[in-house]
Amino acid sequence: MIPGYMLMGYIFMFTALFGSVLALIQRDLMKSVILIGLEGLAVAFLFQTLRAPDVGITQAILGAALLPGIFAITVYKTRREEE
Amino acid sequence: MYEKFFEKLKQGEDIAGAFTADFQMVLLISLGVLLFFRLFTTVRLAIVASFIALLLVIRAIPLVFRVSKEHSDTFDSMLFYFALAIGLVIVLLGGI
Amino acid sequence: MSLETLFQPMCFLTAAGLVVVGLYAVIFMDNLLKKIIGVTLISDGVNLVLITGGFNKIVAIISPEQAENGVTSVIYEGLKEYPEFAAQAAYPLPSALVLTSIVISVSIFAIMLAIAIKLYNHYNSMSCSVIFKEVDE
Amino acid sequence: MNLDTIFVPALLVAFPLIAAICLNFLHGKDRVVKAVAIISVVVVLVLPWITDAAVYWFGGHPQVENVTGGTNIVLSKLNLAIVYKYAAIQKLFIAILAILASAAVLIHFTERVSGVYVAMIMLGVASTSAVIMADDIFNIFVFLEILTISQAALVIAIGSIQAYKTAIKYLIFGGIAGSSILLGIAILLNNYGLLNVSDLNRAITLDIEAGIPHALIVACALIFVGWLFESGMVPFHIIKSDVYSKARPSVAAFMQTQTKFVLVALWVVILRLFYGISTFNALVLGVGILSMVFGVMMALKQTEITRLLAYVAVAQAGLVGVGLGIGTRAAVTASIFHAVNDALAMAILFLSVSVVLHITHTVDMRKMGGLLWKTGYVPFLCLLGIFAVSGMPPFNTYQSEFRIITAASTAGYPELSVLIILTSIATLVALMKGFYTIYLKEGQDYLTDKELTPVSYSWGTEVFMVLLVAICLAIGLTPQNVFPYIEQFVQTLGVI
Repeated sequence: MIPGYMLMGYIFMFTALFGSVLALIQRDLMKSVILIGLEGLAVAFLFQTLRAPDVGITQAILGAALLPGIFAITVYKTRREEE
Repeated sequence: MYEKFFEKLKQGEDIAGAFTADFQMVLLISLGVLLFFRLFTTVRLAIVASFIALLLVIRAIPLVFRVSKEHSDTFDSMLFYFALAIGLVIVLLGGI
Repeated sequence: MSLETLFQPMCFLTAAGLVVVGLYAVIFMDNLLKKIIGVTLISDGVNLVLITGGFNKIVAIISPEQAENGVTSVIYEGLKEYPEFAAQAAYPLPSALVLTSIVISVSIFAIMLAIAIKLYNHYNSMSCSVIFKEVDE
Repeated sequence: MNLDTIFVPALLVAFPLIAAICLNFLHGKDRVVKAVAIISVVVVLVLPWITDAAVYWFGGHPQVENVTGGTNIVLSKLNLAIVYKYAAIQKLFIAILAILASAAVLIHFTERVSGVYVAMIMLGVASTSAVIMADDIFNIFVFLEILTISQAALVIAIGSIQAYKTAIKYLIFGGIAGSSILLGIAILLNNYGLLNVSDLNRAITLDIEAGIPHALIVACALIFVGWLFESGMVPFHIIKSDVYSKARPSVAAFMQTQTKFVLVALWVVILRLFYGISTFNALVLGVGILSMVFGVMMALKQTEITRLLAYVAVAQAGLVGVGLGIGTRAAVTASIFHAVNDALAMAILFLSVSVVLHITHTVDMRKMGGLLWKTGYVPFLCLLGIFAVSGMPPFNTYQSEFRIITAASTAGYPELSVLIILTSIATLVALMKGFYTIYLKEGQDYLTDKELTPVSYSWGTEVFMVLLVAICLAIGLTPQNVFPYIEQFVQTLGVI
């Protein structure tokens, strides 16, 4: 039987891919910010399943928390709807 | 050839260096063809090919303005050339 | 081809998918922020490639005498005492590299966003066709 | 505590980084910033001459003996940590880099000097010298990214909207090109498990005997595209010349030196890794020719003086690429020599334009003119600079271009020497056009409104221009004290 964490790995792979595609299709930029955060988180978990926990933590902090934060500030300062 | 440049001048283009640039473009194409064919095929074919290239280029002489239009600063033209560069490099190195 | 052995190729595929989506966003999306997201996706995908490369024992430094008798992948001599750990250990070098690479891509991303805000204040539009229109002002 | 434990090659990178960080923090207080800036510039100038040639292993453990005297040389010696090689040619590169960095900093010293501006120049010095010395591809990648950021920041320092547009384009391309280099490194790491260039060199030579694996070709293509971006070759020459023309001219002089040295340093790394691929040299040659010709062609058509110089700088980088592409030992030595000479010669022109910009506040050549008698020695030095760039005999570029042309014809490409000669002629035409519009044309509006006594511009520019002309002449008249070092360096490559 496949070990549990590898099964989770497959789920994170799909969330990462679909998250990024959905983020780019969105017209409302705030939604795409959240989806990018989700995608960063999925990649962070993927690193964890690939036996690189330290990188997973960094990616979680930077990719899932800091980047969406900065990005949200930018969207706040500019416009929400992408024309 | 002169009147082509003259009507370009009427359009207010700055053609001060255009003659040298054009001469350079002609030389690049003819010598490039010569070098390319000389390396990969017989020398005689190379000479014939370079003459044909020379004639073609002479007919479309004010090349510079077309080339400089290509060199516009817009983002998309740069990205297109970037994508072209990656493809060309992989193919030329024999990846495919 | 059980699911377990399929895990690493699938990771490579997702990384490739991320890079392709990122490249598509940079080249074809008109909104400047979408292009910046594209660059982030590309660097995420490349980091993923680096890490999945070190996942199982594909990468190993082969000492000369092992190379003679055709050894392709090897367990480190130092790990002989812990066979089950050695069997599962990932190659440590890529994870060290990805740490710096993530930090660098975040710093580039932050600068790009700052400039994007500045450009928006001047052009009050985020679309590249407006900002980079070939205009000789 | 004897000296050679302190002045170690790594200090050449560490000190500018520390200086950059301190200057960043001192941004507010001007007097302190000026003091720290002067100190750091002086130390950066002196450092290359103090540190003696050495191979520096980070973490101090030299090559690990995998097996003593093993017949199969596969990885018998293994560099565990990052290795910096600091030989005569690296000293030459970094010394010239330091001179131009000090020029970029000291010229605008009369007006208010912002800490961040000097910090970015120090960052540029640190990253370029790291790329020149490093023997570890990931270390090179990290410092290439830092180089991209510092150059973008130097473009932003101008503050105009055009500068922001160029900076964002440059950063986006830098991000993609950097990621493509990292992808190439990832593929190499997955296949060979090594990062050190000399180890990879040995590992790949063994691997190639059994035919070239596709992974190696894709890795070479990716790193090659990254190299194209860093050195401003064909598809990226537009963005690169845009960056030069939007930055301050004295900074642009510093940047074009960085690009040429990074071009040579990266080419050495790529050659040592991928010389096995048959069409590698032909590709470098093709890219060099295209960027040389397009560079000069666009230079001839420009109406802005800074853009004209930017395209000439890109064309000379293309000429260096052609020399490297030819691949014979003589051609490679000549092109590295030309990279050194041309960095110096182009700097003179950029500095002369910085004086013109200081007076006329406009870049457009149609609105300039009549500055011949108003700016002291600058026109004369600018004329010398033009002769230097296009390779007139007494100057150093003549020595190197002459050697490239002879190397091209002896290597069996006579067409190339014809093209190179025409390029240097076209460069002269373009620069003469620039010289005429700035100095010889009749006066413009800005002259009449304020009666220009010898215009007050920072005398620093003149000092540096005289210094650069003197160096150019010195190398030009006595090339034998620079050329043999380059020949030894090319021999040690052992790959050509």
